[in-house]
Amino acid sequence: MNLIQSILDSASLRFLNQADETFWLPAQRSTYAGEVDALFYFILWLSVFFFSLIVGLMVYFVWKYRAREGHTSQPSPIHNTTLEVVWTIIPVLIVIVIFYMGFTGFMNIANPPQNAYEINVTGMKWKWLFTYPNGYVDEKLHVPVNRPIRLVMTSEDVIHSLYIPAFRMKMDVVPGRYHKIWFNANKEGEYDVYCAEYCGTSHSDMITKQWFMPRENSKSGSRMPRTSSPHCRLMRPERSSTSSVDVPAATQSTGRPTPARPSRICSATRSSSKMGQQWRWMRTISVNRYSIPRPRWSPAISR
Amino acid sequence: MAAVLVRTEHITPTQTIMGADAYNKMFTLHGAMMVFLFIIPGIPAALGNFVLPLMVGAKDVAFPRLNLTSWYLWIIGAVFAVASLLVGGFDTGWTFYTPYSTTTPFKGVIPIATGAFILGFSSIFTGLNFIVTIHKLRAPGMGWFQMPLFLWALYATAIIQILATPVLGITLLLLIVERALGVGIFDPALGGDPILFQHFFWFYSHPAVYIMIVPAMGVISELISVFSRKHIFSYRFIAYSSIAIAVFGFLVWGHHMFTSGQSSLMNMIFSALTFSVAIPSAIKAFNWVATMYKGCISLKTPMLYALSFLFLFAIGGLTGLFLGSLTTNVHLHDTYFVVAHFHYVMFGGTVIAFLGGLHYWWPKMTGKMYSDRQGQIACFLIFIGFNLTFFTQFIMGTHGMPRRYFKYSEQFTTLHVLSTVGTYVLLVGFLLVAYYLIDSLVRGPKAPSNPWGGASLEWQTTSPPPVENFSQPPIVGDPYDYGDLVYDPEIRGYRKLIKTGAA
Amino acid sequence: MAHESTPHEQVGHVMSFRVLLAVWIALMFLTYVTVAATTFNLGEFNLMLAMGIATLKASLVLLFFMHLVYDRPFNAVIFICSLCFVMLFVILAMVDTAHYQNTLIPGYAPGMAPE
Amino acid sequence: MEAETTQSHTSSEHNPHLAHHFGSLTQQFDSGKLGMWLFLATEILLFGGLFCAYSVYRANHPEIFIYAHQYLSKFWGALNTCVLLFSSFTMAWGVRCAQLGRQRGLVVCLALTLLCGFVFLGVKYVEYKEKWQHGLLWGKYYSPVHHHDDSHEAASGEGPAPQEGHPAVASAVAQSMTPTVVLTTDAGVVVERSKILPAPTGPGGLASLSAGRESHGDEPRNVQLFFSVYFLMTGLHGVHVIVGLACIGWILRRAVRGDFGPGYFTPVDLVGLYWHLVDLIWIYLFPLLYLIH
Repeated sequence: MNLIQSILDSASLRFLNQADETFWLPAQRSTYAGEVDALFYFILWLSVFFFSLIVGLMVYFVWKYRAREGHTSQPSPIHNTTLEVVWTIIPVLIVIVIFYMGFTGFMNIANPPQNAYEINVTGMKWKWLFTYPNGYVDEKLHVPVNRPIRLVMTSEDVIHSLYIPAFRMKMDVVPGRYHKIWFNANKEGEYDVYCAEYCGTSHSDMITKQWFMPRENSKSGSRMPRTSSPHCRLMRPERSSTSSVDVPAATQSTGRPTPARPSRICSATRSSSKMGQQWRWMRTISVNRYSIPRPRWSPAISR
Repeated sequence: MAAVLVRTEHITPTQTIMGADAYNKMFTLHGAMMVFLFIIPGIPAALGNFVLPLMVGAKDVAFPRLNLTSWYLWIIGAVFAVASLLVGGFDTGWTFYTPYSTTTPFKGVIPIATGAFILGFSSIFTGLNFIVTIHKLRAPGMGWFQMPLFLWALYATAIIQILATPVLGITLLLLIVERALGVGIFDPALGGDPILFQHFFWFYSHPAVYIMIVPAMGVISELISVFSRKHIFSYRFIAYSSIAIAVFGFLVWGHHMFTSGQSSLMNMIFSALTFSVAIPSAIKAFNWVATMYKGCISLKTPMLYALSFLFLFAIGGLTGLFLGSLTTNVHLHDTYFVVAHFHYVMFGGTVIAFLGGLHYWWPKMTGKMYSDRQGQIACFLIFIGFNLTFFTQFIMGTHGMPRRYFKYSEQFTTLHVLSTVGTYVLLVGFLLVAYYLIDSLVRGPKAPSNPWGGASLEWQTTSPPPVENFSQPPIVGDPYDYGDLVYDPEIRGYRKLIKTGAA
Repeated sequence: MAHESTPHEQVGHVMSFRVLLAVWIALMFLTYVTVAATTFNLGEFNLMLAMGIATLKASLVLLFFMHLVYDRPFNAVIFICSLCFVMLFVILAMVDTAHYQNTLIPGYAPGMAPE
Repeated sequence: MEAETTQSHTSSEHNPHLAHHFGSLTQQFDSGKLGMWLFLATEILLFGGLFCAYSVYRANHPEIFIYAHQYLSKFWGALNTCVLLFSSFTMAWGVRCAQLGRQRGLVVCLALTLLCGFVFLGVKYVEYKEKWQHGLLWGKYYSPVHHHDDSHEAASGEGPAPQEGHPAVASAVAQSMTPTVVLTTDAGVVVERSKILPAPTGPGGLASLSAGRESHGDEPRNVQLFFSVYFLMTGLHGVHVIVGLACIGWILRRAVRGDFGPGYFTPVDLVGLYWHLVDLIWIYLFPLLYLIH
């Protein structure tokens, strides 16, 4: 039965270290992912214990007291207050522990650190737009590794939800408000970014990519993200007559590499010496859509 | 059927049998239809209306014409739902979140909103009827603690129906007015606040999920006690836990909105309160297992359903812990983990209990017995199919497969195929159930008045009961005292052991 | 008038006319007071006063016009429960909306013209 | 209407008004009362939702309510309150007459209540018409006519579409192919927090960046919120008054026919309860909407 298989598989418990993909959870790629997984496994094991307790007893009783010749139900107590109180108190205590662990973890997730590197995210019908401090706007999220990143997110039209499974991070984007969420990635790579709140026809197309520039070899220019990585299957949203997404050809957000699309060069060359002092981001912006003077931008509220 | 179509669509990662819009409408249809038309009226109206007067020992519910109005409102609600399909369907998900629901191009939103509004009234009238009947029309000598537990469950459900459904009414009213007249209560452009809609919606919808599960628990309390031939364990605790679930159900609606921009203070409050609801369900589960201790368990079809309920509801309830604690909720919210969780509770809980209840009272309702052998096969099929379908979705959910996705990344393909296969097994199971129940109507043998040996009042009248329910006033006793009931082979049922030894 | 053959017991409580009149006058007076109260400015205390008077009037109507005083206590229980749940809903919704006000962007609220 | 108040009149052996499944008259009467109180509980929760919307928006945008309440005349509100209170009084009096079997008194009281109900609706109509003329409507139809000239060209139902103006970003993001987009940000209303510059709407964003009404003069932003809440609350209450009037009319017809006597007056009592509830809600509506300070 697949339940047993799941227990055996998750038996190879690898807590807290940067576990790769386990049976239950995707790879941990952000600092607090470890905590999330630890709590997940804690509750998982708790549930498996209680589950097997209840179902085991049930199966045992069904077998032992099955109706057969010469067997009638022996008289047994129909009420036992102490037993009732016991199995009310124990779950209450367990539940308080779970709540406490859940709450402390959440406080860590919900409050971005001060020195985070800030990116402004705008969700709109069926695609994400990431605006970097230097004004460069892109469909993909490029972030340095081992650096807390704070996303300040709002939406253009309906409620979307930025969801990056590898970081265990999700936050809704509501029009008219900005929400803050942060993460600190600890391994290079390329991860999916989904939209988790239903938002219309091509809700499932709002998949974009998240690239991590390896910091160590930044001197030699980071590896160029391939423009048409196999995973990046952004289907062109059907031109449904209703939604007035008028996507000019040149800046097509679809994954299919249209000839008109310039090869994306986003070499994150950072002046290697003074890390974080001067973040010269785009040495060469070939043809990107918006070269905008650095927007007047100071999120005053960053408690 | 919509669910089967949704699952077949998921066989391949990209488009299989329908376009994105069609898929969105299909899963919304599945959600809205099942919630408003089947599960909420399911056990309370379908089984409750028949069984409650019998169990209470009354001739009829307190307001028979109100009951009839409730039935017709249900019909009108269903007509509106179908109308919303003809107009072009709606693809907002059963939660109608604004601002999408007020700006979706599909015209079906207003008809389904009015439909759900009317169904809300049908639900209120049912609840109203039950409360008054239980208060005023109990048979002489039946105190509050001589009532079968199914009535306690229906009483708790009725409390929720009375106190929560009006808020759904006002929410849908505001949605209709918002969409038609642009009132701007929930539209950010006009100063409104979309999160307020979520507060309104979930204030009703979380108690609504308890409207669905609490009667199911009531049915299970009956089944387990009757088929273990043993008095229910700690009657009062189960009764009080039903009421506790009903009341706590009102405090916890925020756990649907942890990631939707709720302030962290409220997240903390709601997360704490959410765990308070888990306790009464845990108590019930423990009590059911304790009831089976030293019983004489006969594995008839209703009992099989009760046992599978216990198995599935245990999983469903425990997975709620993952979603209740804040940290894991951030990762698991709006993923297939949530889909699997509520299907385990709603399908594994309410529908399985509904089937159990249906099989338990079928002889009493129709006066015909169905073949137990086929019943057991069907139950086994449904159990296996269900697990195959939804346990795989737990795994997908934890791996980050978002909910309501028309296309998904390749890594989930195998799990989706497994899940779809499970759906077909479920389909076969249901067809078998439909087959032999209808078959029993046609060719079923005559059912005795007490086939399972139940001790509550409904077994004291003939099956099917006469118009006035009881030819002579029923003798009220302890509903779980099976002492003097003996199996009488020639009528294949139980009858009271006449103390004077007369046959 | 339907004359029942058997002497029926008097169902429900009959209100004396004087009580009705007294309640009505009290209500009128309270209305006058609440309108007059708006002439002078008590700051935020004003809302409290208005609510107080309204609650007083409401309870007058409830207890006397709706016979809640002479009725079975369970009816009063129902009424109070419904009030409690309304308060629960209002308070929790207000606390939450108050706490996330700081995330609102004052000038920027995109509106999608409903197609 | 309230089906539960009409007991089926199957003739039972000793009392035509006793429904077949009730033991005694008191049981039937109590059941009716209990059922009615439960229905009143649902009504309270229905309006509770609206009161919640009111209190949320008032708590978070008090300036809107303080600014906008000047458009509501206290006189009409107070008059309406007195009218409803009087109708409640006559209704209670009618119930008393029914209990004592004074059929003529009952008919008079019910007629008075009916009259008061219509007066109330009349006053509401006057208020609505006056707001309609000034364009003080809800949501997107809100277009206040500031010059109180008599020209009634005030926006009728279809107010102008939400203006395009968005104080912070006056950019006209052309979807043209030119890579460089000039983004001018005027000072706009200086608020203590800087405006988060949303990414320019990129390639043809869907949003018509309308942030509610242009704020001209001292009027705070989004005043239409007040009128949305106002029309919703008084509108729904008005609907309930109309339903109440229908019930009273029906009871009046049966009273004229002489159905009610000391033994059986449940419908009168239940409709009375409903009417008192409608009055109760207005008692709360009046200070909250009209007497804002």
